[in-house]
Amino acid sequence: MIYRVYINYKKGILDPESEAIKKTISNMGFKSLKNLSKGKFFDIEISEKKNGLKEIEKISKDLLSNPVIENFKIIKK
Amino acid sequence: MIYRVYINYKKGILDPESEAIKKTISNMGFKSLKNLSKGKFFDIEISEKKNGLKEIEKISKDLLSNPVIENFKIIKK
Amino acid sequence: MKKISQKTIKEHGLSKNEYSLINNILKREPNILELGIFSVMWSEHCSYKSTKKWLKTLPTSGKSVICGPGENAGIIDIGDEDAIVFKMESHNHPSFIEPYQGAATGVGGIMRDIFTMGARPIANLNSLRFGAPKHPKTKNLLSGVVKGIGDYGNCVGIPTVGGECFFHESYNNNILVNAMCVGLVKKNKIFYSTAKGIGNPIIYVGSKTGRDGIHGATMASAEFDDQSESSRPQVQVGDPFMEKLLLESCLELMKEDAIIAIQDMGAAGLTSSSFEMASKGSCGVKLYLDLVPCREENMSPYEMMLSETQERMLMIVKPTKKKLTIDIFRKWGLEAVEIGEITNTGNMEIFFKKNLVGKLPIKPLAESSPEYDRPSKKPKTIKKKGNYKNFSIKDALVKIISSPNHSSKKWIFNQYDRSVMCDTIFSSEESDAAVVRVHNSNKAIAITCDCNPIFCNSNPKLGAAIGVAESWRNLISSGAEPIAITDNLNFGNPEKEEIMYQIKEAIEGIKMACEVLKYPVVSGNVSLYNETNKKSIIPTPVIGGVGLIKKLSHAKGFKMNFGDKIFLVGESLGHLELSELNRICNKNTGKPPPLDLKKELKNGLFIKNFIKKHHSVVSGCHDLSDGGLILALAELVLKNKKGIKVKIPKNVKKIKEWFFCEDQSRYIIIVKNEKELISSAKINEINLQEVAIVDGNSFSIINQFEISVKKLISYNNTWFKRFVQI
Amino acid sequence: MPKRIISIIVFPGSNCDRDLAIAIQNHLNVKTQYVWHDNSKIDNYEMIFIPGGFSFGDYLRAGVLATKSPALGEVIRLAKKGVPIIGICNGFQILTECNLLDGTLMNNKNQLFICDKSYLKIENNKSIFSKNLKKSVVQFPIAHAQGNFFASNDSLKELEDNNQIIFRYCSKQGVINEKNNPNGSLNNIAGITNKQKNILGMMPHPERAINKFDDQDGVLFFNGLKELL
Ligand SMILES: Nc1ncnc2c1ncn2[C@@H]1O[C@H](COP(=O)(O)OP(=O)(O)O)[C@@H](O)[C@H]1O
Ligand SMILES: [Mg+2]
Repeated sequence: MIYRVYINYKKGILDPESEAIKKTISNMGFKSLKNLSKGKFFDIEISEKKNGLKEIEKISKDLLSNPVIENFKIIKK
Repeated sequence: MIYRVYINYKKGILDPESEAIKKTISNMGFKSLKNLSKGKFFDIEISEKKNGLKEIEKISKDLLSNPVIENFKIIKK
Repeated sequence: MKKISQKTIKEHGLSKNEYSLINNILKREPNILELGIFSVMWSEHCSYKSTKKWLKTLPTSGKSVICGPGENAGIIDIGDEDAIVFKMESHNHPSFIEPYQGAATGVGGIMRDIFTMGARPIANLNSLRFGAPKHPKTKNLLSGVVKGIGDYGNCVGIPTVGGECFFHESYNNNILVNAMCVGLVKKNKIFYSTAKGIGNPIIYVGSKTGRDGIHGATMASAEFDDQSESSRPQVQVGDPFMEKLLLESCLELMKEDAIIAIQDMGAAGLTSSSFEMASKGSCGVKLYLDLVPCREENMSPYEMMLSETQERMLMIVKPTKKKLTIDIFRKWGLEAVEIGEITNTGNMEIFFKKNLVGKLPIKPLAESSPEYDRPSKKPKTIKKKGNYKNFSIKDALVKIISSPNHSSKKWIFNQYDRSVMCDTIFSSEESDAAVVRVHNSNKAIAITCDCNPIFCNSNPKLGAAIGVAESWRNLISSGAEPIAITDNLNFGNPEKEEIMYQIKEAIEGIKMACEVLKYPVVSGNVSLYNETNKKSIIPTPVIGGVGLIKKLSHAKGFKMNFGDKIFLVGESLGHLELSELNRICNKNTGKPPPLDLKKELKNGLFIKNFIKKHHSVVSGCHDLSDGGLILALAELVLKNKKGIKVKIPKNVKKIKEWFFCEDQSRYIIIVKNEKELISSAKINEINLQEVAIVDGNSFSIINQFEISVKKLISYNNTWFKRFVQI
Repeated sequence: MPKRIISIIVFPGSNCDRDLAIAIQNHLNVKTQYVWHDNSKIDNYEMIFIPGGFSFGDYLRAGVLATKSPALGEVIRLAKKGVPIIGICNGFQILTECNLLDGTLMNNKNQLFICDKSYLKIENNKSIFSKNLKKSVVQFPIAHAQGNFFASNDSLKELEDNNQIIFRYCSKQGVINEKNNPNGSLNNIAGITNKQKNILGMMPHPERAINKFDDQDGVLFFNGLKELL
């Protein structure tokens, strides 16, 4: 069973990295850029079991994401 | 138009970060973990236009990813 | 067994002659694994086949030398049972391919060479060369390399205290990333790499082996390995966290009486580390490759033996201490594995899946490695006539301090943790040499790296000698007694006669200077074939110097206080050829300034003794190098944010020459009180001129011009900031 | 009464543990003891320090992997009992990741590691950690890639209202503004305490400012903690 956990910044959090990338892109001459945001994902494989999703949820909440600034979303692959 | 660019490591590239996370997860008592890999994504919004995808491809190749060690994949959201 | 094709031999970088030599040694044809092993052991990188003959001529001994070239790093004695271990190494090509990882793994590699010998690394330095700023690749390479160096050293917790960074178009497609590391060890706790003891276990510890950085020839191995879709050469990725664990665990294990020999797996990984240990101990080894921890599936013996996965160590331990060894590593979260044993056969025997897959005689392979005396020829000098420009003294100064090579490198060094370990007295922006305290003592060491490739390009022998002299001068200015050097010889293709000429001459120049200055070479590295599309880099023999400061109160930097007087020590002959001034005026030809090593020694010893005797009178000291006197003075103003008033001595006829000439063996010394300085200079027959006093808030030359300190700082800061931001 | 020994928690990848121990021994005149991260019991807990460095390589997010170590569980328990705890640099990151302190430390605004001198305004000189500092502006080095302090509006208001902010980045003269904010921290915040004010987290390194060749404000910092023992 593989789950993918997506993590991105909460709305309103200014991510300096995305800001820097945005600037570089427009310096590169791409004028049509309207917005850019960055996130990360983890593909997690676990052995077949009943409450797998629960476990992944716990890991995402307690470890993978930082609730002060980030949201997470889990999908089954 | 929003594109999402997924970036992950090429096969066989050492990813010490994923290793460290894996170890912590199993130390936390999750015994069913089999594998974990990490990636990042960018959500890029551009104004409606003909060769948007081409542009995103170029940005992904030249800026967002490091072709020596990473692969990227673009999907339209 | 498949026969080895001509193509495969060529792809392994071996000549026909070398291949028949292999057949002679083995008395049969090698298999692909054996061929791979020969190819890496006999590569330029591991065997020094083009330079060995010349490197042997370098002076390598002296009263302070504990261990010269031949081990992982050189070692010098600094008294009180303390020793300093140091070496420099290049990671040029990998850094061009992947600047961040290439530079990071370069730093990791050189630190392992140091702690392998039992020393705790206490300082990192780096010497960087990039292409012209306007070259499209330069900016990314610069950012990646600097970040890679910083992130790696910062994470391990070793301060990066100094270095140099120079832009020149000849490096457009061949940047140079040379990393130097200095470590501290007790004299009776040094570890070497000589294997001993039949039956002793060989222990592997560190990262699992992957297909990283396998010799370019791996492609060739695909012929023999059908499932090698993924065996394409891969970039080495650094794991500084693993390095930190290895560092601490190895140092902990070294306190026990367990290790007989230890060697990091650097270039050519498992192959060269096991060969070197066995060869030095005149023994044989058995390796069981099934036991090698692998990161990827289905790795072939060829791949395991040639992998350059970083952060791995190999050691031979006492059988009775095997468990202790494994336990110590486990405490640090590392798995140590026994992968073989020492034998008395003199052969390396490699087993895989219960079969003997390779058998190689160790001594002959190591000892009859090729050694070439390649032909050399002095290149013709091309005289180019350009559009000469002319600048006033003021404009020239402004132009130089605003130029890429002289603008403030704050953007670089602020990415390096210089204060970790709490022993950094001066990092290299504060003094000619970085000064690092010997922990828990009242003494310090001074460290510097230097090279003027422009001089070397015009005259490699003189240029290289000047490099040695400059490093010596840098150490002197910081209050140190120079002890020894490491070198990193970066050149183009030695198979070209002109390049071979540069190499030979440069080594000769180093030899010459080291002999007179009693400044031996204790370690080093050679990086050849730095060329792309037939365009070679200009010769860049980088010198890394180390000296001892016996008392912290003798450590000097660029410091000056209001009211201090600034004196010039040494003779100014007005040599402007190849100077910074001539170069901004577009005059790029001519000779480097002459170097009189006797005078160098005399002036240097004068400064050294003066600082020692009158340290409380000396506020600071600075050597003169590119840019001459005026740039040295301007640098003091910039660093101290204080003004000076320069008064041109009456006997100076050619003012511009006096300010900009790059004559050697000169210093400026800043004193609170000139009495002792004047009298000792007289006694010692040293040339001394009073040139300035520290006063006001501008750089002012009486009867010439005045620039406010603020303005000067902004000229100096602008270029770099702009360059990295676009 | 526990013995007079200060505990320093050491994680794989910590690299300021030695420097911190020296500063404490020399300027607080008390013995130190390293506690390896896998201990779930801390015997000497008069005061606990969490040093700087790159615990677990700073992988995932600086400090987060360290929060899963057994020793941290014990730190959390003791923290709730009121034991004074100081986290410096990576220690601060660890304390926010395990929620003993509010907010979080994001990447520096310029996306680069920054090693520099920093001047700090003592914003609250009543806290047990700062009341003996004797100066209104001190200078400690900074060296970090993730020191950009961020907190939600609500947390920030609480921090400000409760006087939990101990240090702010400022100029040599004590001016707090954007120009003197090295890493983009919200309101120039460089160090905070928890609500109960027994836990301090700070990015700058006082232990790197104790030598004769440094600016020695770190000595004031460690001397000032004597009252706590
Ligand atoms: N240019 C040089 N000058 C002096 N010694 C050198 C030079 N190049 C290499 N050496 C010495 O040769 C030995 C082998 O170097 P090297 O192959 O770089 O070691 P490693 O395998 O540890 O990277 C070392 O002892 C090194 O100091
Ligand atoms: Mg080595």
